[in-house]
Amino acid sequence: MSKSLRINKNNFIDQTIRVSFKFNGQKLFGFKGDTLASALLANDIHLVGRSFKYHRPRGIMTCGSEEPNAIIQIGNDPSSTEPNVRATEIELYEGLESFSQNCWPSVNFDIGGINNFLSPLLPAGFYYKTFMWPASFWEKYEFFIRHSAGLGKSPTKPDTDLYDHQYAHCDVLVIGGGISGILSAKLAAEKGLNTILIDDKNCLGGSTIYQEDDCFKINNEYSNKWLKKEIDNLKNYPNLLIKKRTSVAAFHGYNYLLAKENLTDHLGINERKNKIRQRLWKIRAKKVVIATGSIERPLIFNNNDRPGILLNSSIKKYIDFFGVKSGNEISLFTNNDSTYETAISLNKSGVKVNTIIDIRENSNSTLVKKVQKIGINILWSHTIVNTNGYKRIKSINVQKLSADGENVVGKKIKINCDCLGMSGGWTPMVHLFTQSGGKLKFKDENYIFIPDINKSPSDQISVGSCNGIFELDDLITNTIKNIKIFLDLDKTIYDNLNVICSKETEKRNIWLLPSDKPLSKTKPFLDFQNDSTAKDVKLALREGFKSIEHVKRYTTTGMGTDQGKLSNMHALGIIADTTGTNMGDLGTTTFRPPFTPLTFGSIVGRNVGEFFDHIRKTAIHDWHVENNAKFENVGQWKRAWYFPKNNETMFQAVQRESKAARDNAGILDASTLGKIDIQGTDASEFLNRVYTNAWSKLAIGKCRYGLMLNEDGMVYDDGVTTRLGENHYIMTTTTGGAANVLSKLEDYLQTEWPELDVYLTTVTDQYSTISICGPRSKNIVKKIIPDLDLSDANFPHMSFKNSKIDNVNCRVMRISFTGEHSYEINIQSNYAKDVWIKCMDAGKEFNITPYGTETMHLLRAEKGFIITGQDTDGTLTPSDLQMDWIIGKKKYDFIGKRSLYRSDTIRDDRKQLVGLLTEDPLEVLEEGAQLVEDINKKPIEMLGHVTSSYFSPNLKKSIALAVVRGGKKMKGKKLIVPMENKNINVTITDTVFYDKENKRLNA
Amino acid sequence: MFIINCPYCGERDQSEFSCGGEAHIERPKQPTELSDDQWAEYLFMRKNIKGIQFERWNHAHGCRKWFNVVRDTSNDKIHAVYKMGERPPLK
Amino acid sequence: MLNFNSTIKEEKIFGDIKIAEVEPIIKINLRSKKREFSKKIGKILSILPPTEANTSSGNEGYNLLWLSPDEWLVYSNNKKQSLKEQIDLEDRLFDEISKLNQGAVTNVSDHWVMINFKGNKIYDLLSKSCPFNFNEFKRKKGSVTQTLFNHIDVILHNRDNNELNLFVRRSFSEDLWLWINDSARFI
Amino acid sequence: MKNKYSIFSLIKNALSNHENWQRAWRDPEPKKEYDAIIVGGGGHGLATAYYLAKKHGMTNIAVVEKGWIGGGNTGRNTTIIRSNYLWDASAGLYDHALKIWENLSQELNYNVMFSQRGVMNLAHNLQDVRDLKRRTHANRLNGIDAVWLNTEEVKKFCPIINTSPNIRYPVLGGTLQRRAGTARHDAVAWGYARGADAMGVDIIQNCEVKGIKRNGDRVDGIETNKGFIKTKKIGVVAAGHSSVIANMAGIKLPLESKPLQALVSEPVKPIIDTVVMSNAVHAYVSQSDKGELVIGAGTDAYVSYTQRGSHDVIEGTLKAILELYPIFSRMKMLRQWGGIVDICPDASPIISKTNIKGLYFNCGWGTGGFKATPGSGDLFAHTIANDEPHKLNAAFNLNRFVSGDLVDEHGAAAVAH
Repeated sequence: MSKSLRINKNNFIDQTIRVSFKFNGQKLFGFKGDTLASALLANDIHLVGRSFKYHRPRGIMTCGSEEPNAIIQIGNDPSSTEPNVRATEIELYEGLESFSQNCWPSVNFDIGGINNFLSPLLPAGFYYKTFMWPASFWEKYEFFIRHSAGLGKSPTKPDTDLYDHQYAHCDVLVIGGGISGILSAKLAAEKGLNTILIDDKNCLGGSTIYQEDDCFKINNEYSNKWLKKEIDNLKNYPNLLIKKRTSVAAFHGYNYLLAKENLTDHLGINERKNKIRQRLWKIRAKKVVIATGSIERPLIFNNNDRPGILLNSSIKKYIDFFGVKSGNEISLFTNNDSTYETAISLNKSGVKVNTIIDIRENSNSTLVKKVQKIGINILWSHTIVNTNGYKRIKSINVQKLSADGENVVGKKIKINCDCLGMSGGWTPMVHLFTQSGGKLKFKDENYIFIPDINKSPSDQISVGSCNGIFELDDLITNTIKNIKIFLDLDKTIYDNLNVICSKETEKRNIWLLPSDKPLSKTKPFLDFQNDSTAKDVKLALREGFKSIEHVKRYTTTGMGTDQGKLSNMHALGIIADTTGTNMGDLGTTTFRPPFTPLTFGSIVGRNVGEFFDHIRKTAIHDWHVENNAKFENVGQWKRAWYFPKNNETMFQAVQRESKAARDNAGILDASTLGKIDIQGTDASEFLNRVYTNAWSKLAIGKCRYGLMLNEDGMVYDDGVTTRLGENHYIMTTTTGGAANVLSKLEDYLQTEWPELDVYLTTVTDQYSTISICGPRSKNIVKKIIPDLDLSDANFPHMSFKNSKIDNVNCRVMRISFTGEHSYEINIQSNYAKDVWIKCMDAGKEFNITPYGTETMHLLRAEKGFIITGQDTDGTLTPSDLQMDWIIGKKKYDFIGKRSLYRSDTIRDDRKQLVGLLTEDPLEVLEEGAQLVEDINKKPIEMLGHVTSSYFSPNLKKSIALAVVRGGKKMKGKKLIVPMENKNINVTITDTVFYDKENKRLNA
Repeated sequence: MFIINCPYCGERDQSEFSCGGEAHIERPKQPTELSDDQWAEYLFMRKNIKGIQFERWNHAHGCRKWFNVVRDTSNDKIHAVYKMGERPPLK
Repeated sequence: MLNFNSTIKEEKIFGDIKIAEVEPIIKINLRSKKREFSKKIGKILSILPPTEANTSSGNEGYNLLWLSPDEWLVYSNNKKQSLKEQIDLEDRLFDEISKLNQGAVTNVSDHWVMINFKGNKIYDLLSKSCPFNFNEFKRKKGSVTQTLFNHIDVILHNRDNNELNLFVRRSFSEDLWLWINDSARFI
Repeated sequence: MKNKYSIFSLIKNALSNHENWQRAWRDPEPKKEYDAIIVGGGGHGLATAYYLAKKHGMTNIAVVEKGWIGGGNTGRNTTIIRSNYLWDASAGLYDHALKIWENLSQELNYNVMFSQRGVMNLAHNLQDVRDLKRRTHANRLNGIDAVWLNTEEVKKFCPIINTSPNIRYPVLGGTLQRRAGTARHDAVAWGYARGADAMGVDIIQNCEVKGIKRNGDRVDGIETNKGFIKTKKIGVVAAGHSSVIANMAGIKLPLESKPLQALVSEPVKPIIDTVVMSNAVHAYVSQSDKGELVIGAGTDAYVSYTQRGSHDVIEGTLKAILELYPIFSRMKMLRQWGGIVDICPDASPIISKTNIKGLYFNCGWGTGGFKATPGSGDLFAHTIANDEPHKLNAAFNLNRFVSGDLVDEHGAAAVAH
């Protein structure tokens, strides 16, 4: 069994609280404060996963969000399992269950590992060159490719966790709680600015907080001790909000940032109930300070991917922060001084560092001297040419570098080790800066891209190592200097800090380290997760893919879940070296949001399930529910669709309702229609301009139907408008069109016709509309409003009356969408339900029947009335609808008029609205079915389609409306509706099927 | 999400606004006098500029007023706002 | 008498936040670009319509909220006002303004549902789904804003320190109420 | 002649450590004059050049690209391919393309990974049902495979969809085109580039057009950052930047360029094996061979050339995704990006001559151009070579905006696709 790699000393995790967890079924223990990665390492487990393409064994490589290998499935509950979690980021909790991904049957023995031996056949882009024979076989190949790709597994049941959103507006947002971020936040808070400080860890202080060495001192204290006091002091600022376990995912324009706060992922399963799992902060900051630090680079050498190979700074964090030694016999490979801090930390904790391999010729910094004094063996000008060990590194082969760094010379040395650290220098985390639109510049001496402050897109600043400043003294001085300018500060509490630190003088960078074997025989990995190597990059270049984006896409470098945080710089370096280009000229690939992957749940927040979209209800809605209505979604409205009785089907219910409305009385909740109150001295002129017909002569108290067009001449909306007074109208719109019509009318009024004295106010929700129709409707209205004279003489069709029900004002219109004698009562919504109930009571003796939208549609179809959006589709003019009568030919202009006279809109073979009757009166056509004249013609010519179709209980036959090319002139013509299994014979008719003489309006 | 400085209400989040496209395309006073080509020019043809564009926005979820915005479409920076009927700046 | 049916009919408390519908009260939308308008309003309501954006004026009886340079919302502070008194007020305004072509008066009492919010954390609750920056708003009693709350149009009126009235269209009110109830659990 | 790609060439090259692969395309300097120049090295432009060379014998031609080939919308789209369009003209155009897709890997000797895993469009309200049935009937009569599925059949075809009747907008059915599917976007650009290059077409990258030189009513050549290049025929296939080129020639187009966003999740094992689109709730999703969920979002309503859009659009899209697939709540967005799409008022493209002799435009593909790539290239090549449209693209002329004979696909394709 594996041994423990835990040492007893450290300040950051609580070794008194033991936490049990499982990895691949094995029960293990860690401590509170561990990450899964530190706990696994403490249990001497390095092998945690398999790579994407070659299924090579891979171990934990880092301690943060850049981790390419330790990608784990968490949990196995089908609703809460989570794929692709970085073991380096998830905090250990009691009962955590974790599994390796992308391996079968197990991470130790993975069948897919055969790909490693096939690797010569799988160079970059191999799949573009093969799997093409036989032609029909791609989907079969693809099946296997798909099943071997992918990493973890998606949950298979709905998530039961909750997610939340929060907007925040602040003066200063500081991203990153390392030393630069802490200094910045404190200076902002000290000035009294409303400040937010965000850090993705549960502990502030970055890497300085565990930097306890006499090479690094601030005001004569260890840097970590000094910083700890500064952090403790932050709580004294009420204007400073600190958010830990929160990571900024995206930096959008106008200083709009998204940050995800983790609230429960670190808690035991039982502690999570009824809590928000993640909260997405939507932050608007006047100023942004980016202090995201830098990440260490790997080195690119043969077989640099074995379990047991980590970044040097990660080895340091595991030992100093978590108290975990990554191995018992450790070698460190480097090109810079920071590695020597790791060596000192390991040594201090009693871990053996057998050798440091440094590609530089020498270094004289205080750090290096200290290591030399300890007596650790340093091989200058050496490189690793190979590593050995399949599931865990066992040894390394080392050789001396040639002077130009392109070859190795001399004898190969073999060094045994169970852990290898590597460091290729540091890469500033400029992701957020570039996401916000910032441009980078290349800093040659450090081989890094840093923010070009002259090309900063918003009020922001990058400080600390993300700005390319790495040494403690420079970093502090620069941060304070820049923040003073940024926040316009005079003097600060940090003006006279005394900082001591080791200074690096020697630098050497080799993007691709040579081996004793030719490149083609080696595997120097660039992108560990996606298995792309330096060879792949060179192959892509040979094949003519010269843009960095081409290379990235062809080799998939940087396309893994780590988004190339570790690999991008080396890929660029190798391209630059190979093509002889300056890296600065090459540019970088685009860093796209999010910085770290963001759950869909957190992006959506609470707007799931019942809150997916708003539900709009009428004031009478509850009555419909109580009376067994089925509802139809019309936009966001819930409209009563039909009211089934005693297990009726929809067809039966609609037939009954339709018949009842014509035989006795029907009642409909029409409250969802848009209603716009129009006032002003130019109201009539305004209506003249927006409707196709004329309005000036409409008498007060009269109603008129209007068609509204788009400027392209196509029918847009329709409805009845009533003249309430000399300068006062109420317009109705379709349910779905209400908001758009109002906004369109406002647009014309404000921008095209500002001279008109007209005011529009929406009153859709103010008034509920109860429509009562049928030959006995008059009797019912009489009972409800006894004072109202309902005689045709006083109250004819298409007129309106102000009235009162009890003491409540109401407007009654005598208008009809069914062809029946009909009234619409408009009453303040808070009284509508009661009026409806009163109507039902009053109508009982007249067999009043509530009906829904389906019956309304059927009844209007019997009369040939259109529904915009159903019988029209944005391609029909009024003339196409056989409504030439509604075009005010004498009118000088109205919206859309000019478009009606274009060469293709005046043609008479356009699609036109017609009626259809089926040969078999019982055959009901399918809405959407197509119409043809000659079924045998090839290619078949479609003349139009069925827009509305019903079985009419009043006519006892099937009726339909359709649009047909040249239909106006085709009355009596026989057409065919070709269905999948039969052809239906139909005849073109007039659009009005019922009561052509309109006798029933006054019945 | 932009911040748009509504000339009536002040700075607000973009979600409160809707965009009405290119500004200063005046509706012809006498449409019937126009040829099909001229009418199509008004109806459909757009400069669709990459760079400084004059465009119309509506504070749809605020004061409901339409106004003009000068925005660089190559980087979405808003350079000015002005009310309907006012002279465009920077032109 | 007709029964009055408002949408919410309940009062809820979440920690220190208290929310409740305030009904029935009269609400009237006013539109005008005319000079005389302000004087006429002053005469009828004894308050002048504010000309400064995002502000309100008010007295014991009524509040007048700025909605746009030519639009205001009047609402009453008096839940006890009879329907007849409400109608009288509407008629008086309509006769003086609409009929005399001084602008437009529209009754919107039932168009808007008014919800009162009280408590220290009401702005945290609103900020769960409101992109509006409340930093200024919450400091100034009487300030007014129209914005989106959970993607629904609302008018907000700062009544007092940690107290505001929210207006939402009637058809959306139940949906928003349920959403508020859900979200307030986590404040 | 280029080496043929096959498993055998792969083995052979493995033996020589992949040192001897030929360049996929040359990297030529522009000549002084070409018979035709294609402006825009995306899929459509490269396909146009390929067919000009292959079918019309025009090999003295160049493709000029201001960045790198396939770097615009070709490399930024969600790779959906289908032909189930409503109107005859659209159906003809897109099915022509689909038929070419079916043999494209073999024709180009480049695996474009056209995967006919089916595309399903869902209906969520009664008008959706009418519209989709109308489209299905029209497709069937036009010889395009499309079938109507009821809710149970939708569930059977894609079991992870939430078809509960209790959701806000229940799935009321859908239409399925089985021949539809996805392809590998980069491969399309690279395959056409390799094919065109082999026939002598010069593909000139990092070559930005700065001006169109006119000689009276005809074109004379293009000004570029690599100098003036003379030609009598210019085919502009510049997608979101079409208007920019048009302005150089002094004409206006009926286009607006808007940001269109898309995103992918982290890769997971196969979970959805088809493409599902939903207009009413504005979401569509498929899963790439790599395992990423590929999700298309909508466009913003304003003109922008920034290749980024509003976060609200992403939020709205994922909201719809979780409504239909609540199991994806813990999936993580890995990457989001934007493209610039040029949209016509009738949501149909333009493949047309202009009033300037020798100047042709292929644009206005809006949110759905990828699927048409091979057909668009073929028909545009025909139009350029013959100075008149093929019958399949005759309806997609510029004059339709004057005469009013629009090909209005809004009803059928109002959402990004």
